[in-house]
Order: sequence, then structure tokens, then C-alpha cells
Amino acid sequence: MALLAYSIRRILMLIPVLVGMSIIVFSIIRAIPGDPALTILGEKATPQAIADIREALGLNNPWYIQYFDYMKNILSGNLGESLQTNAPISDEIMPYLAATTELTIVSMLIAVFIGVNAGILSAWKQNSWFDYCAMLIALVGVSMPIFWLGLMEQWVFAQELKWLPSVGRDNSRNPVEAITHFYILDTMMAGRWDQLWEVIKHLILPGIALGTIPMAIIARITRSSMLEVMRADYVRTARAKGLTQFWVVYKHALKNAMIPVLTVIGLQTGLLLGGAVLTETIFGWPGVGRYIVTAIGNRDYPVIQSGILVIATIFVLINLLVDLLYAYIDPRIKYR
Amino acid sequence: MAQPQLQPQDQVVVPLKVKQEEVVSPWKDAWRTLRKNKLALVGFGIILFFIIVAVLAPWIAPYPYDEGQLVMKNKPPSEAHWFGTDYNGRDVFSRVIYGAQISLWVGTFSVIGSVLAGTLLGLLAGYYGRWIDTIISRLFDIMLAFPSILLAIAVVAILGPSLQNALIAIAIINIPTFGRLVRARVLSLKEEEFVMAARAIGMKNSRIIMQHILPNSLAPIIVTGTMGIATAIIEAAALGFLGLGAQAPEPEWGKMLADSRQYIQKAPWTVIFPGLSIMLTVLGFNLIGDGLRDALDPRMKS
Amino acid sequence: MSHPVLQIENLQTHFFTDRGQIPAVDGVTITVQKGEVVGIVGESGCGKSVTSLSVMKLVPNPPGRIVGGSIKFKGEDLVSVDEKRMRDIRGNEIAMIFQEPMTSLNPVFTIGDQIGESVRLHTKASKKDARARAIEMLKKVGIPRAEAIVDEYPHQLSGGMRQRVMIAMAMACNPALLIADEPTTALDVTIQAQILDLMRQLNREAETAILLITHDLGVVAEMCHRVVVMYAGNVIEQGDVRTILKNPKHPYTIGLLNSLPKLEGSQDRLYSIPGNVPIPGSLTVGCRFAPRCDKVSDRCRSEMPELKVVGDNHLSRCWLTE
Amino acid sequence: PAEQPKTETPAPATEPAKTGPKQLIVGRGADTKGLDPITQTDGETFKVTENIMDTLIGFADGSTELAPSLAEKWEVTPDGLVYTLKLRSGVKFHDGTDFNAEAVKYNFERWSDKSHPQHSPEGFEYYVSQFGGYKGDATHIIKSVEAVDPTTVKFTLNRPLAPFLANLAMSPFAIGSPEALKKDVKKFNEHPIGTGPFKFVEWKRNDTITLEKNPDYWNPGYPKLDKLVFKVIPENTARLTALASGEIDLMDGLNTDDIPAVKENKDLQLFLRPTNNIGYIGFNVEKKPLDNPKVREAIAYAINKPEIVTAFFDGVGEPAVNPMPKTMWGHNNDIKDREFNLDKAKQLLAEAGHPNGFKIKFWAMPVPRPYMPEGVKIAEAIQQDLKKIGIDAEIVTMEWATYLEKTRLGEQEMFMLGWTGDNGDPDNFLAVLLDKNSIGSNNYTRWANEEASQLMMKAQSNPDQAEREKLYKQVQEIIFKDVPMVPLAHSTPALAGKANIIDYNPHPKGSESLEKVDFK
Amino acid sequence: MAEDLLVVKNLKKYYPITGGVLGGEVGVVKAVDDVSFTVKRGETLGLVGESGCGKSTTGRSLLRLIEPTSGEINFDGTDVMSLSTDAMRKMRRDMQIVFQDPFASLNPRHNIEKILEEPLIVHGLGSSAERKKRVQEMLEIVGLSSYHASRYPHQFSGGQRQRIGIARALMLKPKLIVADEPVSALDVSIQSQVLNLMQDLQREFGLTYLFIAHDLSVVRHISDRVGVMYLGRIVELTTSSQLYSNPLHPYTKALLSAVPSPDPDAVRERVILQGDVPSPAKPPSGCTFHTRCPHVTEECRTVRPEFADTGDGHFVACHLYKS
Ligand SMILES: Nc1ncnc2c1ncn2[C@@H]1O[C@H](COP(=O)(O)OP(=O)(O)OP(=O)(O)O)[C@@H](O)[C@H]1O
Ligand SMILES: Nc1ncnc2c1ncn2[C@@H]1O[C@H](COP(=O)(O)OP(=O)(O)OP(=O)(O)O)[C@@H](O)[C@H]1O
Ligand SMILES: [Mg+2]
Ligand SMILES: [Mg+2]
Repeated sequence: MALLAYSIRRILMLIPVLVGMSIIVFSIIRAIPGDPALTILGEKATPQAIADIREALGLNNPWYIQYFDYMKNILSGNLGESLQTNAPISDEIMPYLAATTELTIVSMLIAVFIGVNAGILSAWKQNSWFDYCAMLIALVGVSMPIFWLGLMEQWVFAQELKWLPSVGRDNSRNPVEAITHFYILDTMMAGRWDQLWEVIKHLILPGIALGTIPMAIIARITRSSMLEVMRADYVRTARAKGLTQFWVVYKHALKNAMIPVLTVIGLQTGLLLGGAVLTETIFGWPGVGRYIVTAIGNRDYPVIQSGILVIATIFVLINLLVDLLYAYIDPRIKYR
Repeated sequence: MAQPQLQPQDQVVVPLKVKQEEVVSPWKDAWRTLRKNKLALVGFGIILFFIIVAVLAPWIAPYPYDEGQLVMKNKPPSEAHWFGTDYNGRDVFSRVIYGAQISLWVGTFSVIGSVLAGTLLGLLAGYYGRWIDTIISRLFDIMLAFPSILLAIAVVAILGPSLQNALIAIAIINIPTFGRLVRARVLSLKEEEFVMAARAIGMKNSRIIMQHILPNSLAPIIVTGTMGIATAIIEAAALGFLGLGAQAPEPEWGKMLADSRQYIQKAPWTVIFPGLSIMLTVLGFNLIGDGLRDALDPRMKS
Repeated sequence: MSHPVLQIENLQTHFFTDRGQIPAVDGVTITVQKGEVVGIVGESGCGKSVTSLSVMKLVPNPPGRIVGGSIKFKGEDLVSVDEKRMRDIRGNEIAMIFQEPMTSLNPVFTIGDQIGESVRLHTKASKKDARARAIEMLKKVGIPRAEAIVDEYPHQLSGGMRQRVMIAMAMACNPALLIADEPTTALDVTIQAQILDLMRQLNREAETAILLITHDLGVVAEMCHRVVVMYAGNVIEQGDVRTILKNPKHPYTIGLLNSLPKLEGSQDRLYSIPGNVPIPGSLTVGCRFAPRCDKVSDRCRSEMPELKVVGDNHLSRCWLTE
Repeated sequence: PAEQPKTETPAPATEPAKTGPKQLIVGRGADTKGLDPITQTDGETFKVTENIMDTLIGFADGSTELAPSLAEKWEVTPDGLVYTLKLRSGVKFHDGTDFNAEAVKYNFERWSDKSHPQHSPEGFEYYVSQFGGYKGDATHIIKSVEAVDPTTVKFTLNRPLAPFLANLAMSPFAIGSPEALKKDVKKFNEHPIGTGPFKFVEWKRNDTITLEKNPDYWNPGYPKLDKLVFKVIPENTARLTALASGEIDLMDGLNTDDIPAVKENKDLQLFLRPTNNIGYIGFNVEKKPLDNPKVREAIAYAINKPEIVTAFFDGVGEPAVNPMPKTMWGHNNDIKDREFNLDKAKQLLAEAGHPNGFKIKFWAMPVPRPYMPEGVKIAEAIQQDLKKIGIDAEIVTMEWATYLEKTRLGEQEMFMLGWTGDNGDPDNFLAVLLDKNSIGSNNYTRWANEEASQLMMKAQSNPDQAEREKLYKQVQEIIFKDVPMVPLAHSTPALAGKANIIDYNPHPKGSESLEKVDFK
Repeated sequence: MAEDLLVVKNLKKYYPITGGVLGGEVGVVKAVDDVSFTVKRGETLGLVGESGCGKSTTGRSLLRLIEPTSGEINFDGTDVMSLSTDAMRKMRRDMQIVFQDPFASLNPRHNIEKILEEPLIVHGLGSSAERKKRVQEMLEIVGLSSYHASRYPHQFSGGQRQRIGIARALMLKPKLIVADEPVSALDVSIQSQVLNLMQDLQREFGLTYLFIAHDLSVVRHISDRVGVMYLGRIVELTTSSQLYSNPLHPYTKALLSAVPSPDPDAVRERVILQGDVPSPAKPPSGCTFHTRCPHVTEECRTVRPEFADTGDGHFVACHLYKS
């Protein structure tokens, strides 16, 4: 019950944040110099055509009128239409969102699996050869400019060795009809295992590039959290019961150590969702980060607004989810 | 069962060297711990190296960073050009050297900006609470809910792409990081008994903040700041990579990467060296940050 | 009194840190007979906990290591047994409870889980049996609503209750020896009285030998048959409880007793031992207590006295008792 | 290539032909914005729509010569005011409705009439620029469009327009199904219906657009392919990698640096798109010190055109002398370009009163365009040379939209831009870029030369091509002398494809229908 | 000069509990619930009770380090509750506090000289040289050497730090010192040193102490009078000898009997209380001790007993002693 009340309160608290965000986004993008009409028309624009388009898009209204119009739409569940494509954003954004989400999930799976286990092993075998190596790698990992890592990956594995494809989400030669836009799901539903393999191959390089930093961060935090927990009294209690080290680590310590790790995982997932711009640029990934950045370049106001709003909402929801997961892991948490 | 084999030297008790009379301030103490941390020393070494390189750039760079000959385009490393040449026939080695100036400058000054603004806001929010806290915290929430790179892109889009504006954008997006840190620190320090004691002797708020709260928030700020420089350098490079940071012909590392990426197969040296430099600098700051954290506040590990 | 459950002989446990080698426990000899309650008293940092952890072989390693002496449990030297055998002993034949009931229970598992875990590990009982045993133990240590509490989490219990749970957990496999490391220090006096009462009762009923670690001479007086007084890693005096409290020989023990404010009489001024408890390892020669001792002689500063028999079942480590 | 090594016999490239439907995947740099061609202005859109929708008149393969398309024949009255087009009969739109004169009339009405229900509130940019305005405007060229009979359309003009037929051949003026347009004009932009060789299937935004063969296509034997996919791969290098690994079959936007690699690769072949553009360095003649022709000329001398072209247009571009393609009629071949000469440049600067040079802002294009593949890099190269004559050029760049907006308003000093021709007429280059009436539109140099403008006006209204040619040559001389811009290069954009692709003819206008393309 | 230095009447401190969907106030923790007592000039009043019973809250409320919910505090003739923030700041010259945790109550980044000098600076007392001299003097007084002045807190042992805490409190020559468990964190052998010091200082400077502790023997030793707290209320208040020889409240009795004595011959009747201390967020009705009291009656459950004098200034709040 406390949990429910807490969840509701958290969701209510989201409202001012979202409204604040929408206002900030709205004012920011209108402060950006550059006319959407021009990006639509390009270097061949005539003044007449520019005027026509501005009028048609309502860009001649004062910004607060534009804002209220926009919010009115949002509240009735309408994210608006792209200035560039005239397509409803709610339709348009789905494939992008799915692409980013798929990549994010894969990256996070890689990051969590390797990161958590490396962290545990490092803590378990503290000061061992493995520990030093893993932590050095993790340190290099957090210091890695991902755009450089991506480029290097492409160069080595795609261009020189030709082991993996370097761009895109799948092999377009025999695409599977996109239903969910999660290509892994789509190919599986269609029973197209050859294409599934293609999709997975396409995910590997960007997945690693995107997953490296969270992986390193997770490994480091898991290690330090584990070390801290391993010093805790209850771990000593568990050992005093005669449990093997394995059980002490994986049962008693891990569950407690996961609490800060979970925070980081949640935070990083959120960051990846919106911050995958660079990776998406390098790997030609048709994701939402690029969608928004392209829209910024095009001054496609509705797309920027809705795109960021959607991302932010997801971000906050992920954090909410993480908080709720705590309750599952840590019965002590009282929601106040 | 055999008795455990005891090594003879185990029995020798090494006496502790505790010099009772010496005055050891917490900072000195931290410095001692830090000095023992080999990785942190490596970090210091790396950063010192880059600082020296940056300062002495005009003397050690064999060529100007903005002059090349098109006929020397994309030549591999040679004796004359250790890191090869780029698409304009410029010496990559010289450009990387000058690039150190830019990265260190942007990293340091953007963080100084974020720290100043963040500390001020964090102090206000944490110490005075109530509606000031609500407003500032909400603002931080809002800023943090944006994917930071998008926010930076938007800020640069307003101000126009340039190195200085990238610096400003990075400083802005990192304000909440420091603001929240300081606020949390203030909130916990406010409950500390020594702050209570300061109030008990009749101290004014302003003095409490300056004498007790701020000095004790400094350690985490320094640690986070050091790591923040690392992040800021990457962010600046990312903006440069996206064409929103440094402008041609400034030899910013991220920009060099972006400009040369199309030649990666033909002239990989134009991509490898700037990237390595970013990584090394960032690694250096992270190493120092790790070391500082262990030295300044062993409990702050996270 | 011929069957010692535990015989610690000249135990030395050192910590190897970057500041140097710290002899946290440096020559401790303790014997615990069947059914006996032996108290270890001493001020903070004198090595009480390290001694008890050494018996369990739970000294964190690195940096800690047993570097000398023997620990015989029912004749078996624990110093040299392997980890597997040690796991059989822990929780089964020797159980341990700790000072902080707040943090010694794992916050993310239920009480029943944590008690049952030990039972299942050592008796191969089924999950159901383990749970039944957990409830039985909870009832035994006087926890009301045992059936409900078994499914609750530690944070839902008060400190006293948690310490009872710790005791239930320790006693679940009927250990021959219970090591209690300051079991009541964190508790209020009224709760302390409850817990001590419970321990006394368990000692009588199950004949479990108890090694009770405390810094409170009052607790010792109420609980123990014999007392070991430690100072800076050494045993400095040892004997049965009446002898130590009524007729102590070592200046430290005497000073300690005198410095206690008495509930009954009102002394105008308390006796106080000058100086501070030494950092272990900072003294390497002579009697560790010498710098604070008011009866100190030159010999004390240069030569470490032996633990010698000074009376019936009474040992002391002081040159004055020569 | 009749002779192939033996190992090549089971060439992987021929496999699609054997195993399944013939499919061509075209890699490109950006996605289409919308598929209703009249609403669009960018090439990425036309690359797709030209395969779906036909224009009345087409261009011959690889040239700007006119060729029959939906119209089989046409006649013009001598006064140049009435055009009669004979339409192909039996042609059907992809939705099964008939293509006929009424459909043509409907399309023109939709485009020209602002009050037409399917007219766009955003207007039709190209219609205005090519046909002088909308119905009712004084400058509107088309007086009427009549459906004389189902296969005959008659256009009556208000005044003669020399390039009228060429205009009809432009991609935006492709004929769409009236039924589909009437049903949902918004949807048409996502799912166009035409008479073209391919039918629209699916559009995954920023990823792929899929088309399939139109079995009822009016041109017998075509298209050769069963399926046509356009795939977005923004990065040029990445796109080439995808081509080499077989993910795509054909790509545009090949980096000039990669041309040797393509040539060396046996599995690949190089295509060159005939040039139809100009990339130039412009001077805002209203800003000091660029108002001085001597200064402009000095800079012109300081730009090492041949070296820049070699370095950045390697093999696929040639140094430009005039602001229009060399292959176009009317190009003045007699003008000899200035040599790269720093001494001369210095001397001119001194004459102009700037012996020690000056500081200047040099606006560089932030985006690659066919006429200027690497704006900033070229700017950097020029900057290096300008430094040698004492001109300290600061490179300025900003978002493309802002760049266009500000240059249009004349905020720039020295800048770079370019132009790709829409039809084969010199007017489309010279007047658009340098006529004084184009200031505020496409004359970014703000060069207002009375003499040149007079000459161009004369040329526009003169139907005699030989006369016009002379006039345009004169204009080019004036331009060369007064240096409002330094024409830099005409590029021949490079494309790469699988070695087994045949019958692919890149068109100078930048996009083309792929109906004839086939695999060996 | 009145005899009573400090008069506290009906002091209350309630902490709000927030929760629910809107995060509003859903209850209160009655940390201090209607406490009254007086402290005479020059005496030591002890305050004992189990953890969480509100001792610290009481102590801090007196100095308005925590803003009390209601009540009257009269210090040396001044109504403390009505003072402005600034006046209160000045008032604190005369009321000082020593904290329990010797590790947390000293700013780790200041050296001892700075810590001790600070009170003087804050109140603008003395020149720099005079202040330094005072610091040296004070260090000697509390049994440290003047060369300690330049050292930092972490270089001292717990006992030494507690001396520094006391020295800081003394710098302003206050009239009253609230000592909040000053010896609880110390080892027995150190505890006696600090207790002796405090007694010496009291004699020398004529100090008045409010001495808070949970250890009955310590309080008994140092105090002239002792108040016993239970769940936010004082249940018994009398002289320390009376309290030991003639405890009236059942809780006091139980508390006394629960203290283990180091004398193996001591024989005392043992009262072991059942159950735990209830939560101050949900204090029991009537007499808050009724849930654990061996003498509970129906009245105890409903009527709150009055805190009344049974004679000779022996106050008790229990229905058993209604006159
Ligand atoms: N992990 C460790 N690393 C280094 N030194 C240690 C470690 N654990 C204990 N010691 C040293 O061993 C000494 C004895 O510690 P121990 O915990 O046994 O004291 P104790 O008598 O139990 O004290 P307390 O009453 O505070 O529990 C301490 O002074 C400490 O310096
Ligand atoms: N800031 C606060 N917010 C809410 N409740 C509080 C706060 N501070 C104290 N309390 C509650 O008030 C009650 C009294 O606390 P107080 O610290 O005065 O007890 P104490 O007698 O000093 O205990 P201890 O012996 O543990 O120091 C406790 O139950 C505590 O939980
Ligand atoms: Mg201990
Ligand atoms: Mg307290």
C-alpha cells in the first residue's frame, strides 16, 4: 500500500517535471536561430515559398500561442506532426524508438552480464591478477570516447576483417515485415532465422560500442559495492554459519550489493536511450537520438519537442521502475 | 595433522611508525595516501605530461597546426611526420600536441564553471531549504531528465557552434551534477554535530557555510570535479565530433576524428592518434579522480 | 572439569597493513570447559573480537593472519584444519553472535530463511523441517508470535528481538560452544537484562559452553564463571570471577575496577587510569601497560612479564606478583 | 568483360538472378522527406519518385535531351505559345485507374490553383519557380490546360517560355493518380500512386523504402528488376563498406578518396554522373573590403584551384572558370582562368590599399553537397593560402538552415555555396546566381551589375538560342572580370555499384529512373 | 539572583511524519512530550533514560538548536522562546553544549586552535593574540598541552577529543552546559578521567550542568538531582541519593535493577521488564509505561498520571503515588 501510494506520488511528481521540460524545450528550440521553412526548402528557396510555408506551419504566431496549441494537442494524446514530413509524430517515432530500445536493451544486457560478473569476481578475488586486469579494463572503458571506439570497431571488424556489418539494423536484401519494429522479435515471429542471425550480427558492433561505458561503470560499482557488502556484519554472520564462499557471495552479498548497481543500471539505461546519438550516427542506426538531432538540424520543432518529451518520460519511468525494483530486493525501503 | 608452517619473518613485528608530534592536516594526510596510490601517480604522470605538452606546444610541435600542403595529403607516419599527415597535408603530430591545449582548457574551465554555479545553487537549496530548494531541485530534475548530450546540442545550436560555446554548453549541462552533490552534502553536514556545535556557539549562517559546510564539501567536489574534467573532455570531443564544438582549423581531437573518419581505412593514423589522446587524457583524470576519492574520502566510494 | 571444549594456546593474530604489522592478538591463552561461561573483558581495541574471530577462522585475510599458537577445539587444532572442515564446525559445533544485532542479520532475507539456512546446511533437513526448527528456536528464545515473525524481515524487529533471533540462529544446531561478542553492548539496560537472562538459561539447559566477550565488568560478574582480562592484545589476568573482581592482582584490573562509578555508594572522585589505550603495535618492548601503570618499574619498561600462576586458578602478567 | 577468370564463374553477383526475384538495393545518404514529388525540392525524394511516377516528357538516358515519356509526341506553335501533347494510350496508374488527358489536367490544376482542394497550403515551390507563379498571378506562364481528347492535352501560355518542355520533364512535375490524390492527399505523400515502372510497397523511415515491379508498365520489357530498395546509410565510408560486403548493390555519394579503391575492386564498378553544377567561393560585395574588385581578384589569385580540385574532387571534378557547367551550351570557353599566383595576389592587395592584408570571416558550408563535397576542408585549404598573402580568414560555420538564412540576408563576408542545375538552360545558372533581381533569393553575393542584368534579361526573352548564347558569353566575361565569385569546380559525382550491374546511366540532374537497370 | 538558573515548563517537541500519496503529514513523533523541570544555579541535573526517550531532543531544544514545538524555557530570567534569532545567537554565550560523539562534533578540517578560537571570534571577543592565549590556557585547563593546538581532531583519541569539546564549550565562560552523553562513547578507563575533569571544572568555574546519559551509575555519580525519562516524558525526578535508595516509579525500579553490578556479592531483587519500548510515533495511552509495568491498573491505561511532588522535591508521575 505504501508502495502504491509512493508510486502514485512519484508519477504525480513527474507532471511538473514534464511541464517544466516542455517549457524549457519549447523556449530553447525557439531560441535556436534558423528557420524551419528554409530547411524544408533548402538552398533553392524563394522568399515567396518561405512565406507560404511559415504561414502554413503557424510559425508566424507568437511562441506562447504555439506552445498552448502544442500542449493542447499533447493533452489530447496528439504529439503533433513533423514539419519536414507532415507525418504524425506518434506514428513516425515508433520505429525509431524501437530501434533505439532494441539497441539499448542489447547493450545493457551485454553490459550487465559482463559488468556484474566481472565486478563480482573482482571483489571476490580482490587484488588478484583477474581483479587488476578487469579493473584496468573497466577504467579504460569509462575513459573511452565511444565515438572513437565505434570507429575503431568499424575499421577493424567491418572494413579490415569483414567479419561483421558496420551499419544498419539488418540485411535489406530480404527484410522481414516490421510489425513491432523490434527486429529480433519481428524475425522470430516470422520464423526467419537467417534474418534473425543478420539482425544479431548488425547489433554486435553498435551494441558493444554503446555498452562499453555502462559495462565499465557497472563492473566498477559492482566491485566496490560487493567489497563494501562483503565487509558487512551479516556476511560475517553467514560465514559463521558455515556457508561456502560461493553461497556467501552469490546469495548473501550479491542481493545487497545489487541495490546501488541497480540504480546505475537504471540511470545508464535512461542515458543510453537518449544519449545514443553518437553511436547511432556512426552505425547508421535509425534511432530516436538521430531522429531528434536531425530534427534539431531541421528546426523541426514538433519533432524535437515530442521526441525529447517521450525520451524524458521513458527516462523517468525507468527510474521509477528501478525504485520499485528496490522494494523487491530490499524490504527495508520505506516509501516516505 | 601438521602444524602450519610459520615463516620466521612472520614473527618479526614491524614497529609502527607513528610520529606523535607531527601535525597532519587532513589535506596533508590525503596527499600522503594519494602518493602511495600507484595508479593515481600514473594518472598524475599522464596529465602532467599533457599539461607540459600543451604549454610547450609552440616549441615542441614541429609544424604549425594549421598549415599543410595539399600534395602531402594523408601521408603515413614517417621521420618528418611522426603521426603522419591529414587530409590537408598537415602534421598530425603537431595537431595532436596543440589539441592538448584545447582539451585541457575546455575540460578544466567548463568544470570550473559547473562547480561554481552548481555549488552556489546546491548551497542555496541545501542550506535554506523550503521553496528555494523546491525550485532549484526541480530545475535540476528537469535538466537531468534531458539526455545531456541532447541538451548540449541544443545549447550549442542556440549559441552557434564554436569551442567557447561548447564549453558553455558543457558547463551548463553539468551544473546539476555538482548542484545535487553539494546539496546532498549540505543536507548531511547540516545534521552533523560539529555544525550543530557551530550553531551552539552562536555562529551566523554565513560563517557556518563558509567555515564548516563548504570546506567539508570540498573533498567530494574535488573528486567529482576531477572526474568531471574527464567527462567534459569527452563531451567536448563529442560535440567536436558532431561539428558543434571547435571549428576548423582548430586541432580539437574530437573534430580531428570527425574530419578524418572517412579516411580511416586509407589513413588510419589520422583517426588513431587523436582518439588515443582523448582516451589517455580522460584516463589520466579518471585515475587521479579514483585516487583522490580513496584518499580524500574512503567512504565516498561509489 | 577435565574436558576442555576449547583450548587457545599462545594465539597470535597479526594484521599486515601498509602502516606495518599490527599484532592485534599477541599471545592469548584461554581454556573453556564444557558448560562453562568464560568472559573476556578489556577496553576497545584490545583484541577481544580478533581472538573470537580467530577461533572461527573468520579473521579477514588479507590483512589478518594467525601467525602462531594453537586453537584446540575438542582436541582438534583449528589452526591447521582445512576450510571444508572449518565450515562443518562453524554454525554447527561452534556458533557465534555479534555485537550489532542491527547489522548482523541480512536485511534482505526473512528471519526464517536465515535460521533455516544454518539448519539445512548442517543437518540436511528439508525446507519444511528447517522452518519448523526455526519456529521452535524462536519460541525457545522467547519471541512472541514466532509463526508470524519467521516470515518477517530483520528491519521489522526491534534490537532486542534481533539479538534473540541471532541467538536462536546460533543455537539452532546445538553447538558445543557459543561465542558471544559483546551481545548486549548495543542494547538498553532493560533489554540487556532480558538477553543475559536468556543466555544464562540456555547455558544451563543445553550445557553450551559460552565464551562471552564484553567490556562491562558488571556483565561479567553476573554471567561468568571465569574471566580473562585483556589489554593491548595480551591476556594480563585470568581467574574465576570472584577472584578477579574481589581480589585482582594486576594493576590494570585494579584500576579498571576502581574507575567505575558505583551505583550504590557515592565516591567524591573516581580513580582514573592516566593516559590512553595504546594503538596496538606502537609498543614493542616491555609490559604493554607500563606507560599507564602507577606502580611501574624499570623492568616493566624493558621486559614483558609472563602470565604466571598467582593463586588458585588465578594467573596474572605482572612483575609485581613475583 | 567477356573474359573472366575461371574462379569467377559462379559469381555471387549473379546469384540473385538465379535464386529469387531480382532485387537492387540502392544505398544513399539521407532519407526522402515525402513522396509526393511536387511538394518536394530535394534530390533524395526524386531518386525514389522517378521510379514510381512518370513525367509527361522525359530526358534521354544520361543527358538533358528531351525524350518521350507519358507523352509520345508534341508540337509547338511558332509563336511558342501553344503546346499540344499526344499522350500514350492504355496507360494505367498503379491503383488501376486510367491515365489520360483529364488526369494531366487535374494535376496541373492542383498545382496551379491555390484554391484547389488538393493544393498544399505550403505551396509548390517548383511550380512557382518554373512557371512564374500560381493561377491569377500576373507572372503566371500557363494560361490554360485543356484535355482535347483522352490522349491529347493542349497547353496555352501567356508568354513564350524557352525552356517550357524542359520544365515539364522535371521530376516534381510527375503525374499522380487523381483518384488517389482526391482520396487522401496526405497519404499520397507517404504512399504515392503513379504510372511508373515500380510500385510503392513500404517506407521504413530513415531506413528503407521498398518498391516492386509494376508488371503493367507501359514500356514493354521494363522494368528489369523485380524489387527496388532504397536504403539510408548516412556515412559515405560506411556505405561503401556496405557495398563491398554485399549489403547494397549501388550507392551514390562516393568519397573521391575512395574512387581508386572502387576501381581496384573487381567486384565493383565506378559510375560517374555527368556534371551539371557549380561550386563557388562567393564574396558579399556589399561588405568591406570585398566591395573592392581588386581585393576579390587578389583572393581569386590566391586560391589554388587545381590543387584543391585534385585533393578534394580527385578525378571527379574539374576546375571551374565560369559559374555554369562547361558542357552546357553558352559556356564561354574563351575565358582563360587566372593562374594560382600569390605574388600577383599580394600586388593586387597592395594596389587595393591592403599591403598587409586584413582579417575576414570565411563562411564554410557545414554540409556536403555534390558541388562542394567537403566545404570546411576546402575552406581550410584556402585559408592556408590566404594566410600567405596576409589575409587572416576565420572559418565560420553553422547549421545549414542558419547558414542559408544568414547568407540570404547578406550577413556573410566571404562564403562558399553552389548550385545544381534543374534543366539544361544557362539562365538556370547565371540569372539565378548573379542577377540583381535574385538578391535576397539566390544571389548571395549581392552583386548588382546593371550591364549583366540587362544582358540576361535580353537573353531570357529571346527565343533564338544562338543569340542567347552570345549574350550569355558576354555576361560570363563581365562576371569573370568583376569577380563576384570564384567558380571553384564542376563535380562529376561518383557512384559505385556491383560489377554485374548493367544499363545504369546516371543522369546529370541527379536522379533517374532505374527501369532499365539489370544484373548480368 | 534567582536560585533557579533554568526553568523549563511543558516543553514539547513533535516531529512530523510524512507519507501518503501527496507526501503530507500523517502523524507526529512525540520525541519530547510535556517535560518540566528546573535546574538550580551551580548544580548538576542528570537526565537518564533508554535510547530514543528524548533526552537529546530535550537538551537541544533548550538551546533552540532544535525549535521546540511548544513550552516555556526561562534561562537566567530571560524568556528564551521569545528571543529573535540574533538575540538567541548572543544568548548562547551563556548556554553551551557538549556532544556525545567526540568524532562527529569536531570539524575534521579545522585544527584545535581554530576550533577553540572560533567561539571568541564569533562573539567578537579579544584580539587575535588574546584569543590565542585563551586557547593555550584552556588547553592546559582541560588537561591537554598547548602544543596540541596546531593538531587536527583525527590525531586525538576519543577521550582527548571529548576534552576539546568541553574546552570549546568553556571558552565563552557559560553559565550552563548541556552535556549530552559526554562519556557514553568512551572506554571505562577514559570515562572516569572525563567525569573527574567535569567535576573539577564545575567547582572551578561554578558551572551548572544538565548532564544527559543512559548509564545510571554515571548519572548517579555526577548529579545532584536526577530525572528519569521514558518515552518523551520525565517519570521521576529527585536527588540522586533518593533515587537510588528510594525509587518510586516502577520504571525507575526496573532500570536500577537491570544495571549489572561488578560486585559478585551484590544481591538485588531483579525486575526484568517484558517487551520493548513502544514507538514514540504511537505512544500508548494513559501512562506510557503501562504496557510494560508490573503494577498496571485499569486507570494507568487511560489516564495520564500527573508529574507531582510527593514531598521533598521528589517528583514522580505514577498513579501508585497519588496523594
Ligand atoms: N581488518 C583489520 N585491519 C587492521 N587492523 C585490524 C583489523 N581488525 C582489527 N584490527 C586491529 O586489531 C585490534 C583489535 O581489534 P578488536 O576488534 O579485536 O578489538 P576489540 O577488543 O574487539 O574492541 P571493541 O571493544 O572495540 O570491539 C584493533 O585495535 C585494530 O587495530
Ligand atoms: N529529526 C527527527 N525527525 C524525526 N524524529 C526524530 C528526529 N530526531 C529524533 N527523533 C525521534 O525522537 C525520539 C527522541 O530522540 P532523541 O535523540 O532525543 O533520543 P535520545 O534519548 O537522545 O536517544 P539516544 O540515547 O539514542 O541518544 C526518537 O524516537 C527519535 O527517533
Ligand atoms: Mg570487538
Ligand atoms: Mg541522544
